[in-house]
Amino acid sequence: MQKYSGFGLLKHALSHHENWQRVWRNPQPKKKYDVIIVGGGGHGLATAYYLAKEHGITNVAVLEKGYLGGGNTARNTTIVRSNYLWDEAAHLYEHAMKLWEGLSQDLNYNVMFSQRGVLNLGHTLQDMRDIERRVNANRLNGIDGEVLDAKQVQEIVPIMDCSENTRYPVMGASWQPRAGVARHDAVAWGFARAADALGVDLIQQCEVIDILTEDGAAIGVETKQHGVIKADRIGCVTAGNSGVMAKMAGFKLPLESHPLQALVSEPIKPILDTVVMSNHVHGYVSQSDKGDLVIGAGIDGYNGYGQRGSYPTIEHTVQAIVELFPMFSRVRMNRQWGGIVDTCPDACPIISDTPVENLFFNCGWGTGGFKATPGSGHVFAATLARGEAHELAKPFSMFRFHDGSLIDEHGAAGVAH
Amino acid sequence: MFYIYCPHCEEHREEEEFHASGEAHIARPLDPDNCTDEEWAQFLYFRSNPRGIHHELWVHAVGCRKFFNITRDTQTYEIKEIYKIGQQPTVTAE
Amino acid sequence: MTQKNRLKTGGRIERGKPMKFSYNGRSYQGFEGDTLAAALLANGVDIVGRSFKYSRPRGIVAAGAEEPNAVLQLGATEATQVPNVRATQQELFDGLVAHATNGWPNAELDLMSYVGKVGGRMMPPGFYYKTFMYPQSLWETYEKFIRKAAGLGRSPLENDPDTYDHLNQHADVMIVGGGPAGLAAALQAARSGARVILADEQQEFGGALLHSKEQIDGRPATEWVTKVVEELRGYDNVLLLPRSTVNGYHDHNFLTIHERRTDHIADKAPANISRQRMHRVRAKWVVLATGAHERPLVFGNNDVPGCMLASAVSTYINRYAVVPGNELVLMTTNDHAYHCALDWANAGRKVVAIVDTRANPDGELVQRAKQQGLKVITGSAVIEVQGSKRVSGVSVAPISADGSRVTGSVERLSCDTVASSGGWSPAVHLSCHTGSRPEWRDDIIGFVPGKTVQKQLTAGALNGSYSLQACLEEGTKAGIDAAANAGFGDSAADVKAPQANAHREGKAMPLFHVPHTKPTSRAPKQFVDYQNDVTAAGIELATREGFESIEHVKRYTAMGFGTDQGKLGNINGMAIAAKSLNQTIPETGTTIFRPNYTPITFGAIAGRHCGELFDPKRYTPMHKWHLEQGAKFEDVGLWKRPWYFPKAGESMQEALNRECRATRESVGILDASTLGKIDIQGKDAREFLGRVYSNAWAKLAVGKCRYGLMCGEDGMVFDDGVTSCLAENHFIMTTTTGGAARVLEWLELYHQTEWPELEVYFNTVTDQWATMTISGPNSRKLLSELTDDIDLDRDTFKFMDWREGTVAGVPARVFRISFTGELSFEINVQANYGLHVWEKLFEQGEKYNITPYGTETMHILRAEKGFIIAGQDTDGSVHPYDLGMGWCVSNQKPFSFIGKRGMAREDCVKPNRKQLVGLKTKDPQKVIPEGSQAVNDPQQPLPMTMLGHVTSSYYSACLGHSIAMGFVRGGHDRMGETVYYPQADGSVIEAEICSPIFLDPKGERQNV
Amino acid sequence: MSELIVDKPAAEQPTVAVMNQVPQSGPRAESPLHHADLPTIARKGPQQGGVYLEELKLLGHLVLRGSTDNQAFMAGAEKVLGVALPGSLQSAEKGELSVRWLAPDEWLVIVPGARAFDLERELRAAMSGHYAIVNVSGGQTVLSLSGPKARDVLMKTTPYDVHDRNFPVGKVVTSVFAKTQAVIRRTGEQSWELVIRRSFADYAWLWLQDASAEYGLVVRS
Repeated sequence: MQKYSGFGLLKHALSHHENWQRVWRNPQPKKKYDVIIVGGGGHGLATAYYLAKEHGITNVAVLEKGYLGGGNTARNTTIVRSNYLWDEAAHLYEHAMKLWEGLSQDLNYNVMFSQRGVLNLGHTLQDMRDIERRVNANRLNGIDGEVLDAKQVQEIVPIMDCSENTRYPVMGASWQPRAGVARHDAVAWGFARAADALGVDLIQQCEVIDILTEDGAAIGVETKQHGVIKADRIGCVTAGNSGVMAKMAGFKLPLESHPLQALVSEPIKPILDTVVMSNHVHGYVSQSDKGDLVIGAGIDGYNGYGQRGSYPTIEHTVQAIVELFPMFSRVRMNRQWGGIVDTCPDACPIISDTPVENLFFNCGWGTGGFKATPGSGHVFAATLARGEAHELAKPFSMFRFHDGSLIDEHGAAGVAH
Repeated sequence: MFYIYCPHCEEHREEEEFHASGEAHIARPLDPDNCTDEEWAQFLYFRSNPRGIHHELWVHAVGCRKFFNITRDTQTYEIKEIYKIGQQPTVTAE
Repeated sequence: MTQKNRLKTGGRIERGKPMKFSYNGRSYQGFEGDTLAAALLANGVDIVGRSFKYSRPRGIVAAGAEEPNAVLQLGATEATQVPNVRATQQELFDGLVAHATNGWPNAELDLMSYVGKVGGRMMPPGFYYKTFMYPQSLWETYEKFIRKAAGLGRSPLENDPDTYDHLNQHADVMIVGGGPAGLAAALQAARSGARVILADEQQEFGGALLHSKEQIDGRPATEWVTKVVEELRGYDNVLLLPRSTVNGYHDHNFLTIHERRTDHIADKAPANISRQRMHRVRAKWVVLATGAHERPLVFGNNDVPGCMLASAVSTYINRYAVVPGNELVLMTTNDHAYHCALDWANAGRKVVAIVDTRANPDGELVQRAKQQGLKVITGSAVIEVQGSKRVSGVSVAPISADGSRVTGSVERLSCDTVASSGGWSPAVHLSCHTGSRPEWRDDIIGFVPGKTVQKQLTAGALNGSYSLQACLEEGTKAGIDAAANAGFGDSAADVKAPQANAHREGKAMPLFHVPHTKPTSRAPKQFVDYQNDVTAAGIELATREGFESIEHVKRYTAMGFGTDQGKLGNINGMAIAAKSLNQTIPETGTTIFRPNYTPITFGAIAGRHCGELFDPKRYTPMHKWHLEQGAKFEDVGLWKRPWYFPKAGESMQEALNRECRATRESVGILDASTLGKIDIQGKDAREFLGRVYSNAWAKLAVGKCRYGLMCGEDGMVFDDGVTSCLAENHFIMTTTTGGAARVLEWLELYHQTEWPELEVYFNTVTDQWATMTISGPNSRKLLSELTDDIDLDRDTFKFMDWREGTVAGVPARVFRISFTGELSFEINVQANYGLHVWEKLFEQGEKYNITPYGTETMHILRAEKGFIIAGQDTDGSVHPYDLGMGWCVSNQKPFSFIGKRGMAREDCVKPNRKQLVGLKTKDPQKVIPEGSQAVNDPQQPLPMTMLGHVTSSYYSACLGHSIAMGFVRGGHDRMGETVYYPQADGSVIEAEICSPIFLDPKGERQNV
Repeated sequence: MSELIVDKPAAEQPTVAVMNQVPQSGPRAESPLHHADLPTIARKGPQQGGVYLEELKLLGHLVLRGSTDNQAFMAGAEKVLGVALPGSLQSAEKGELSVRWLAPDEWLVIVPGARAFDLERELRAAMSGHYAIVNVSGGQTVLSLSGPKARDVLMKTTPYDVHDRNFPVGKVVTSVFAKTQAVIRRTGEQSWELVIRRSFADYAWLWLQDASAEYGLVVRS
């Protein structure tokens, strides 16, 4: 792999950038792999990378029906944080957070992970109780966080209306300084490039149309473009389409796919240096390095694979933003888009074996998948390598819905993020 | 934003008047006490979640407060059919 | 104040209405009818900004929504600042103040451009992914500099003085675009009697006809426009919306139209008039007649000010009487652009040459140009522009027939303006919004709208029908068809479309990227996307590096991500990527546009739902009284509930102590009107209650009340409240304040979908009753003084009974129920009489020192008794047994009630679940903060093993010590044991696990 | 004062508690918009404008629930009310009494305030089978909105199509009203009635003032 650096950039500038290597190969698929990963989004690519890097399993294919990182990886609002309530979720997301710190160096690809801090605002007494509870739990789990009062919030975000005379005055917030944002596309590309360099085959424009089984065990997949490709183990990481994949394998999942929308303003000069989230007024916002205000909207109540949602959802979100930042009323919204999120009843993911042997699923991240990307890939790679769940993944088995051992993170995931 | 025909008000109304209530025809088991945990979980959590034709339950929340069923394409968002509780869809997948 | 580029005559401007404006601090003059861009060009302003990456000077390129460069900061005051206004769409008004958004110290003299020149080569696409990585700790420092360079305009720093509103519209036929096709469609639809909305982003209808020299029905096209608009104005079934951009097309024919009501008048809207209005339109049928954008060609240094679109040049000349230069070179791949040179010559300025990329152009316009003596250089292209702040000349060279390479020697021409036209790109944006993918057509060299499930027709240039006659015919037909589809008029009617003077056009050449003598990577920069400084070399580099999907190319180079959303650049970029990948354009992919068509203010999207009207505030009938007493309020759902009633100089804790003591010692009063109340009637009401509550209801007698727990099918508690039997078939259920609507919908869901055979009706009566709870040892005495028809005897009117009678002269239902553990009466009267009864209670209760208390004291008093609050002591993950409320579960009921099976699941019955217990601190004055987490060993290194959290915690003035409830793993079996609560400040609070009932465990006080 | 209505057959237990909620005299009643002091605004405020607003306060509101298949219910209602229960999205009037269709099994009857209790008793006496009557007189209020610009105000407020062709005089719909809801009935060429919930009344009042500002709001009393 051609190593990237400032010096390299200078060298290539002198040769008019004519000699840059390809970031990844464009291989023909083999007949059989040790592991097939279905889904070339951030999580799938991270899984492939860690399989190769940590477990030495390099005979791996990532099958992507479109282009790498083109699903929810390309459509999220890039927030990274680990301040989840329950131990199981907190440990998983903190595992991801530790990988984020150092990811650019590990991948030799700048994913622009910017630890500018995340505020989760509280507007009611119950919000503040929930915030206290969560921050205390975070602290005892070794995750940074503190509870701020309205005055401290105002100091961090001087342009926000923290006055008493709003409909739902800001009473305080939780603050995770290590949290922040990352450049979403770069995460997918960085993992893809690094996985490719370790020998992983990244097959784009390759749609899986069936999962092949023999005696209750998965033995491979049938693809639209390249026929049958066999594998010893298969990992499905197809956010938005997990239900469709499960149907191919003959079972149902405890999740539904909903539209989740996001929007950006036109670029404006830097004015917001942190991430502000509010469950209560239902909006969250950060400003990208390009200057866009990146705003997440809510999830629509109906099932939808259309990558678009309903307009009133956008309206409510924008109302929330204008409520928090009245001065943004004259700023303009440039573009909106939608993703498909697989939501679980307890707002936690599924990283699990399945009723089909050798077939594993990593899905159900709902609105919170991006922030987990490296962690998700890391534990899923271990799960695929060993054929049994990684310690951190164990609580996230799909079978928790049978016995009732749910991990209810709705408080932390009440608003899309 | 959807434009939904309420079979009880007998006209189209804006989506803002409705709530989606998930997949339709998820009947409560008649004898819950004799369901296994797994069977109960199927009723509680496991959904068909299709890409394409989907039968779903909606309620005309700001309106007549009546529940009814919609058959809708989850990709194009086209509403194919509206039918009342207790009725069966005529438009189905495959 | 000279307008050196203004023609003496012509245009649609009001020369009698001069207007002053300022740009970058200098004063200029324009006329009414100008756009800001037209006025700037009239005054010879060349530079309107600097590009963000290379800091290159940029000038006005276009005349409409597709303009990428003239993106300015507007506003004379701080509060009225508007960032990123497209000068080509901003009408001039007197006193307008504008500034360029980039450039330091200013756009004219920009020192950053030197950095751009030197550093530009270091900044290929994706350069930041490849650097700034080491050391890790420095990224945030690098990022600060990157951020500084970003952004266009700036947000105002003061709150917006203007308002925005919404108008809900319904149409039989919604027509988007008021050009020839849209006007023709509107005319037919209007005549059918259908309800028609016609919206256009410009201030005048007419579209391209406003700057056209063509004729319709033998008269100048603009006369036809005037006539049509007149007729449309005469119909009361037609709504004409000029200055209104259809910015989004959503499912089921829902469209949003952003109308700028006052932006053309001043910075700030007049009083009571919204600055902008969002029309939310539901249309039976939609006619898209959005036209097409001219595509510039990509050639060396094509961003130097003076490089413009050919059609834009015509627009400025014909519509605004502005010639944006003196010496023109036109480069074109098609006949249509010859209009530009003809208009230029007609304006009396010099056409240096028409450089036609085709070897043998022979259309009528070509002939006309030649006849007029204009120099036409065929089979050639402008491969490079000279000049820095303004075009000074061009290099022209012959090119191969396929446009792939330069085939001969380079000739230099001197000029100050380069117009280019690579043909047209239909404005397919709206048609994409609902998920339809556009389709490529080789014959028109562009994408047209693809298949759709919307009730939508398309007409005119959007379909690639670029001739005026085709636009008129398609528009006429679409108008008739859309109306007929919506139930108006006759689709078979034989209506003749207006006749335009046709001229024969030669075939256009598919050329996007003009070749250079050097390879693209070494040629002067050839810009594809001006706003994001995306070059042809950048796109080629991206594909070389393996970014082969067009989505990858766009994301890697940022092409199309600017505020113009790639209206000019996307197709060219795709074509360059396709060529570089040796694919066709359709193989390379398509380009999907999402809302908005052009950016829309957040204010207009929010409408009036902000500030005071952001969310309703729900008030009880006694709210005014609470306000007068200086209550502090708590938001509970939409309700404003009194939180506590501080007296002058009192701290919150002092007020709570006083309120608690007064209630326990004499009598306190709570406004409980916000509780959800549901009237239940029907012979199966009792059966229904038994199914939805966890406890038993079969034997509740008339006149009795009972507390009930409601669980989900998963067995987890989700609401609670007291339900009373009013008569054999009549109950009134209470719910939590926040849960009222949810519970009612829940009951209806089960009734309508699962048990329709049960005869029962549910109706909300939350607002019907004012509910006031008097609580404390003196409450009976007080009540007895206000009623003479209710027997208050403790043995006849027992705890958990209700009676009907008169209180303070008002018919009332009185429930002897208690959430405080004291003798309590909950008085319900029709809400219209609530304040009257409330005030009477105070009059009569003065001698008992009757004390109003709010939600906080209510919480303390109930916590002293160990009563839970659903939502505070529950979180959706606890069942009744976890709460120690197994007494409230009846497993004897014949029907398997909702929740029964759920709470019997394996994980729900295992020992050692988190269970709700009381907590007594070792230091009785120490209150454990709510949300604190319990541990067994405070010395355990992180991460610690947490046992559960404190849900409710208070200082109890009545008990003289703190009290708390919280979850502790296996807590029910750990009575008397100690747990520890580590705090953020490093301290640890010790507490003993105890019963949550701290006061009067036998419940004697409420039974007195 | 109160009584438990004895449903047929007379020998059985009373099944429903019916209550006269209105005192004979003395205690003052306050409508949901009492605090806004509309009478003073009506007196001192503008007398000319595009929108007229009046609270039709302290009326008797009864919700009737029953099946159209229940003859005893339908016939009983018609006999007592003097008009048949109207069909989908329709209303009916008889003197001071009006009936609004709310849902296939739900109607709202509005009468002068003092009449509600007697009417409920008369209706119950005339009906049988499965039905319900709920007195909601204190929980809601009626606003009359009229004038040449009343429709524009409604267009700002509800997504429902209030055009003549879709919303003729006599029609009733329950729909979104800003961020709450209302039962909207057209009573004349330029006049409408809104039934709104008590706790939302202040919000509706603020909204209507705001939405009417550009046309001029005249309060009537």
